[in-house]
Amino acid sequence: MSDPEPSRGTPPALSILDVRVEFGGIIALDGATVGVAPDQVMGLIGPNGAGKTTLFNCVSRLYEVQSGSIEVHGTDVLARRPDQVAGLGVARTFQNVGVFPTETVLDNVLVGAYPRTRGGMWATALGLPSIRRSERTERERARALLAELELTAYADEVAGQLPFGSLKRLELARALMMEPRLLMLDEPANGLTHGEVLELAELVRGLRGSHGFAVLLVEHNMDMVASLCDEVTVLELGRTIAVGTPDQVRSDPRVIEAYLGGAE
Amino acid sequence: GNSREAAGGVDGCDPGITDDTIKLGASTMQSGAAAAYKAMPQASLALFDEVNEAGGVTMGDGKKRKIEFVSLDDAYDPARAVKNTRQLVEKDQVFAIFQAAGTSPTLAIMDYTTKAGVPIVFAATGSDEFQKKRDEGATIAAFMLPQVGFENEVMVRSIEQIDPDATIAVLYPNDGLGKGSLAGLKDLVKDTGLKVVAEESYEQTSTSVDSQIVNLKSSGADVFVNFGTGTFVTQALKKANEIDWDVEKFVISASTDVSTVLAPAGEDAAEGVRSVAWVYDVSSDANNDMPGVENWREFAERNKDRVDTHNSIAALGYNNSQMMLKALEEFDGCTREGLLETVQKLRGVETDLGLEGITFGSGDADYPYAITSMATMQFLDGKWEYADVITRDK
Amino acid sequence: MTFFATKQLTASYGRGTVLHNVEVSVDQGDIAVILGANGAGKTTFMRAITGLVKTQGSIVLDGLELVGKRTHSIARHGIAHVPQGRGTFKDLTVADNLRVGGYRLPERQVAALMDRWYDFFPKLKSRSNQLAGGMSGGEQQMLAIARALISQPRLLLLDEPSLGLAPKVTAEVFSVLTEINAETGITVLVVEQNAKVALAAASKGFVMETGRIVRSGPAESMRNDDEIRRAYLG
Amino acid sequence: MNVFTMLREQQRPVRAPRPLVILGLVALLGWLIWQPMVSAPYVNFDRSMVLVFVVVGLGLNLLTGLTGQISLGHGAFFALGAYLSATLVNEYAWNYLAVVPLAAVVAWALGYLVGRPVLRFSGLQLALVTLSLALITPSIIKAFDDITHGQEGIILDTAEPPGAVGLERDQWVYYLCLAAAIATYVVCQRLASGRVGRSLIAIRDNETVGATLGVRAAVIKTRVFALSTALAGVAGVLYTWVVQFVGPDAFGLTLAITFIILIVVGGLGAMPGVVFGALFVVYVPTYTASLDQSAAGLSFGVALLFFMFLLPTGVIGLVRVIARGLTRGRRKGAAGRTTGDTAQESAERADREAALPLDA
Amino acid sequence: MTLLLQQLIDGIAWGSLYGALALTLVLVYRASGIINFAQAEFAMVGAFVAWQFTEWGLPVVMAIVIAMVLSFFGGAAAELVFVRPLSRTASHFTLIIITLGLMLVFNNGAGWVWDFSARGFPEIWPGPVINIGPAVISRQGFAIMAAAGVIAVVLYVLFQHTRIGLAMRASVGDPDSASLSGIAVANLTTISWGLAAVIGTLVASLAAPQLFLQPNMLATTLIYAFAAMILGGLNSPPGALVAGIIVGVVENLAGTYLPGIGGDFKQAIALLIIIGVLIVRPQGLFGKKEVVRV
Ligand SMILES: Nc1ncnc2c1ncn2[C@@H]1O[C@H](COP(=O)(O)OP(=O)(O)OP(=O)(O)O)[C@@H](O)[C@H]1O
Ligand SMILES: Nc1ncnc2c1ncn2[C@@H]1O[C@H](COP(=O)(O)OP(=O)(O)OP(=O)(O)O)[C@@H](O)[C@H]1O
Ligand SMILES: CC(C)C[C@H](N)C(=O)O
Ligand SMILES: [Mg+2]
Ligand SMILES: [Mg+2]
Repeated sequence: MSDPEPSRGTPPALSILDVRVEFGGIIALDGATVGVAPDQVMGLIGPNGAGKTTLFNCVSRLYEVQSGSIEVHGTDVLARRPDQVAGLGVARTFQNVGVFPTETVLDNVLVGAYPRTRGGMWATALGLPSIRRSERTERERARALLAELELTAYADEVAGQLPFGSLKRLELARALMMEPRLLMLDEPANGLTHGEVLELAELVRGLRGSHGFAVLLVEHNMDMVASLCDEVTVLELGRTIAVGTPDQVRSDPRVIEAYLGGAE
Repeated sequence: GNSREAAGGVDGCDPGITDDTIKLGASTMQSGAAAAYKAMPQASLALFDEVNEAGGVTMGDGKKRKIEFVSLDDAYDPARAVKNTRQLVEKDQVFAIFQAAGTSPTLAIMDYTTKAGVPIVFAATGSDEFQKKRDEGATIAAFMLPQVGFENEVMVRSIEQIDPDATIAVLYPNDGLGKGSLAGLKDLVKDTGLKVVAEESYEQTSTSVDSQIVNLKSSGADVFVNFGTGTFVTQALKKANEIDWDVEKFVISASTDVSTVLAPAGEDAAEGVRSVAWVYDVSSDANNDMPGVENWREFAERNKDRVDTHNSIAALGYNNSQMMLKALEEFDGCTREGLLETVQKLRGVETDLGLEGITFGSGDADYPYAITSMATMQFLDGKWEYADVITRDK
Repeated sequence: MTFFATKQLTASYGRGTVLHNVEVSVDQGDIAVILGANGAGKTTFMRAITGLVKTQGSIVLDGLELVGKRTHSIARHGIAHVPQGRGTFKDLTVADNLRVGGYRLPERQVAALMDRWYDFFPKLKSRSNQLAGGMSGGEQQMLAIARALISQPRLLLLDEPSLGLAPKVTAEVFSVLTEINAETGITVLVVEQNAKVALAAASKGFVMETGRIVRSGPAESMRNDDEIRRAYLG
Repeated sequence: MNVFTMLREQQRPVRAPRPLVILGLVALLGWLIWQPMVSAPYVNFDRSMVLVFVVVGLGLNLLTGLTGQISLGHGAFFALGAYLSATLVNEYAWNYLAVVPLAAVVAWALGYLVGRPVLRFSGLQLALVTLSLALITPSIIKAFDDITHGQEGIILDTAEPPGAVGLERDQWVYYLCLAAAIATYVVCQRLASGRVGRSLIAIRDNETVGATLGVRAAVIKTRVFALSTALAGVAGVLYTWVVQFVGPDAFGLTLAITFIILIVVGGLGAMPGVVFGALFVVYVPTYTASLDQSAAGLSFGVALLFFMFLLPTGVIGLVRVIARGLTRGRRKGAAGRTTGDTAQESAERADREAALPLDA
Repeated sequence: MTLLLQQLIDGIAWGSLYGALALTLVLVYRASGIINFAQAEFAMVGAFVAWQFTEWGLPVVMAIVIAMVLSFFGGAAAELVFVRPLSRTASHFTLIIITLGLMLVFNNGAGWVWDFSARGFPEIWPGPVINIGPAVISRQGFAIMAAAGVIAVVLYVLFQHTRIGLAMRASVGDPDSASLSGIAVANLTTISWGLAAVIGTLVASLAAPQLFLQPNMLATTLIYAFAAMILGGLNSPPGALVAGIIVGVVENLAGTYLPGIGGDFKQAIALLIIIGVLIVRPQGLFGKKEVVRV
């Protein structure tokens, strides 16, 4: 059951099989398995320390994987360098925000265009017209995204000064700027009020509709999970302990025991 | 200066000289590692000021001229020396470069000044390189440090007197002067009984030369020739004393300052050290009764604020300046060419601080060093004892 | 009696004022929750209390004026502050992090307190010698809370404690807060987005918008307020 | 908000109407080209030195200012270029112009080789290593004294103007340096802005995050380092044209400090700032020297402290703040936050306007 | 044989000096997370102050003690004025530049006041050299060794076995959280800068009779101190001292027995050590690895 739907012809957006990660004796992932179908929103929940962020970091190739396989749209990620993963259309946000504090909000978003656009040092040094052109179009795109995420007011601020919640949204904007085929969000609702959470969920759903990408969502906010996810994978102690619709999972005794507790 | 071309002087004269002034200039090290040399131009300025107050120097053409001396700092950086010298010639329009200092900077400016026809006179450096330069026609004359080759010659002769077949251990700084000296020394001992058996070098930026001294001692040489300068000499003497390596020790004339070089090593550490000299050591009060030294002391006293009476470098500046004054008294033209010739002709000039029996000036246009005779000396109970004068024979 | 109160409190970063005349007062033994949209100034308010931002106005703790005091001396007057988004010492071990919390207490007492929190957060115990930097987001949040409580504060400031915590843990944290509060009468001021849980535990509530307190009152009255429901509870 | 806080904050370039910019550029260029005709040789040589430092400074600013990689050791590469020029021209009778590309390539290659391992170090380590390199550069030079002639250094007679152009040597050298400086400026300016520039800042701010956005820090850092060393090498060659002498003592700690001052005084990460830095390092010592034997060094030290405290954004920061003040009336919100202007508005504004000449 | 032994002993003696200077660097690094490039210059100025007192007729030991006391305030003041205002916000780069600036100011400042010519410095413990078999060591050199040893141990205990050590590590890691825990971060830093200056003054005053007092006296030892610090692992006092001695010995033996090196090229060894260690074992001999977590 933990296999990514085999029925589809197209390869899954993300398939993580039996991945194992250790940190000097600490087993962070112990055969975790997660599959995300193209344009599916898959939730990833589990107790603190279950290995969710580690899983993200494995896909981003920031952590070394002891064993197991990770494929994005059918390509083996483990054979790539971290910077090549972005090229596969994988965008992510960070749990404790990873923005560039000294760049302006606008530039932060523009960095998101990096993997899509061309123009290395030579081309730039020569000032090829193609570069000027793409720069202009990307700027417009970025400003549009900022508007969509209600960050326009901050556009020319230095990112370091934003409140936590805005930082999370900024990260999201940057991720969307990558025009990803797989979007991995690590607790995007942090620092948002209930109302804002629902807006955010709404927004992601909308964008997915228009751009069409798969989402892997780590979130402790069950409202967000419930309102956004088609399916949810539950992780505990680095193992996949359940997969199912939000409702199935919510009522799964093991999940309640390990994760939700009485509070639902 | 915004006028493109350096304005030529009036009626056939070169720039920098008028009926009542003559303008001299020099770029010297006055900051950074070699900052101590600032004392030299300071002394010159003091002396020239006194002369100017007295109405100026009466030159060969009978005219009294005031001396303007422009002194710039190059921090011993040849690049800045070049820059400064250009400025002196083009902006300040000096008549001649007086008392440039240091081998590298002086070498660096030489081509430019020669092209511009500006003479460099009484520079405080003695590298053998300048002989070559002169042979190539550089406009230089009467440098006021002994030619390194000549000093070595003197040193070798006195070593021979002590022990005709001595083995020699050498410490030298890893720079032009040091290596030149070593090469020169080896050359000189070739056809004598002497033999260089050990050589150690050090970097101006080294912490200490202890290790080198230990190595030199282990060579078992009879004589220690120390081409080092400044604190490295003091360190060497101190260390040699600690590991009691008591052999005949020679230091170069530039390292004979009692108060800053020898005394700090500790009284017995410097005992018996030998060297050569052409001016009295002013850093100790040993020679105060000499009339010339008295003059110096009074001069320094009058200019306390600028001149330290016990500073040997200042004394050199004083000595060089007296040479410059002498040259101006002889000089009766108004062209740079003319000044150069005058200086080249100088011979047998006596100065306040010159050791008795020693005069300055080669009188030989082809030999651009003004020091042609030196006295050997030995450091005995706290003061230099001067021995026989050796004169360059050619 | 009011144990802690701010009057005419304004705070600003290099440019632009962020807080305008904020007036908050809580009694000894209160658990007060501050709700507010993202960017409202909640974190700034917390930072103002512990002297981490430039502030004017007055902050009084148990009759003692805090404005103008340096952060460490404010802390020494019995205020513990769990900053938003961790604030653990990444290159210290978990145990050392807790020891720093007990920096000003006698060794033996610290040891006892550490055991107590190890029991409450077993995860921390099993990792006591791991560098905190290696812990997961939630684990670090637990560590930060434990460290704050070990210092035995009279006033505890929590900036979104539920941040990154699993629902179960969040619930546990709030219940233990009420426990301790009942036990020791510690006063708690908590900024929280998980209003449901927070208001449940709280006795008093404030709502902050764009740097101003726009509503305040007993917690239950807030729980039943439609406007607040829509924005914060749902 | 008060001026001091403005001076502490990174200031974005001030933008002005394009016609004004073009006008300014033309005027500036005219002045630069006309001046040497009416200036004394030594003045032109001083200005040439300024341009030489501009070339080094631009590269360093790209490396340190934008990419956040401190190097105090570029003097070594500067020296490399200088000695290449000296030996090839003197001993092997190379054409002095031909040395430029060679120096660029050699310094680039060496920078690449050195950079690869060294750039893995943290900021402090890197500073420490490169400072140490600066400390021993002179002894390295002396160690190869059969080529470098050790302490004596090498006097070289070079960069004679071709008879056809009918210029004096000082003018000719000045124009060559000017050309080099302008070319370098254009290149570095382009690299500092847009896609590449943003990736550099990304590396400075957070490599890990950068990686997840496709920024390959290891390689880019090394390339920038190599570029900056190449520029240092080229500058070294130009230096020999101006000074006509190379000796080891010119390439020690003092030069390292001089290079740092270049970017600190000008303004970290702001390409135009380098010009101010270069003016500072060329002209200030000549004035201080007359005060005291320590004044020159002291002035550098004080400058570093002063700028880090009162003007961390450098002279350029000051210029921008002032320019803001002037333009504020014309366009509210130009100063600092452009709150409230919508996407299109500012996008259009960007089209209407280009950057000020000295302030791209 | 005598040669080897003598070179070894000299190496250890000079190595202790490098180590002692590295100790001051380590102390500051532990307390404020930055490397103070001006540290050696602080020490040099301290020695000058001591010398000034001897000139005014004080016995050398008393002169040194007074100078040490003064340098505590000097060092502390330097931190208060130049480092603290920026330490929270500023980047590594800023702080590096600031200490470089201080280095220039102190060096040239000393030149301004006392000029650049070298001076003798009285020995605290005059007398004949100490014989060790066929080799010898100067009393001064011995004094430096002893002092360095004691200081290393004291600092080790301070860091490892007192709360102050814990507080320091916390403050460097996260100043805000540290002060939120009631740690007077700033004072801690200031005091450490003061202490480092005190130690520096002592060491410099002990070394001055050998090195001869002048503004550039310690500038040349700086690179060796760096090497010692890196090799020792940045924040371990015993590590710094041991590493310093290793550097000193390697330097001397290489200078003596390696043909390529020779007396003039020794400094290169320091750089090679620095780079080598950073590449092969970045945490040094005694340091411990850090985790990186994203
Ligand atoms: N770099 C590291 N060094 C040591 N241990 C690590 C490291 N990274 C993760 N771990 C451990 O691996 C486990 C999983 O961490 P991870 O961050 O993936 O948890 P998580 O599911 O994201 O938890 P949370 O919901 O709190 O964010 C944790 O126990 C953590 O301590
Ligand atoms: N370091 C800073 N410099 C300048 N302005 C800042 C800084 N930090 C925060 N601000 C501004 O202060 C305002 C309030 O920020 P604050 O972090 O207090 O909001 P918050 O209520 O905590 O938001 P969140 O719920 O997302 O944490 C925001 O407009 C933000 O831009
Ligand atoms: C600083 C960034 C790299 C984010 C960090 N990995 C986190 O998730 O907390
Ligand atoms: Mg996580
Ligand atoms: Mg907040």
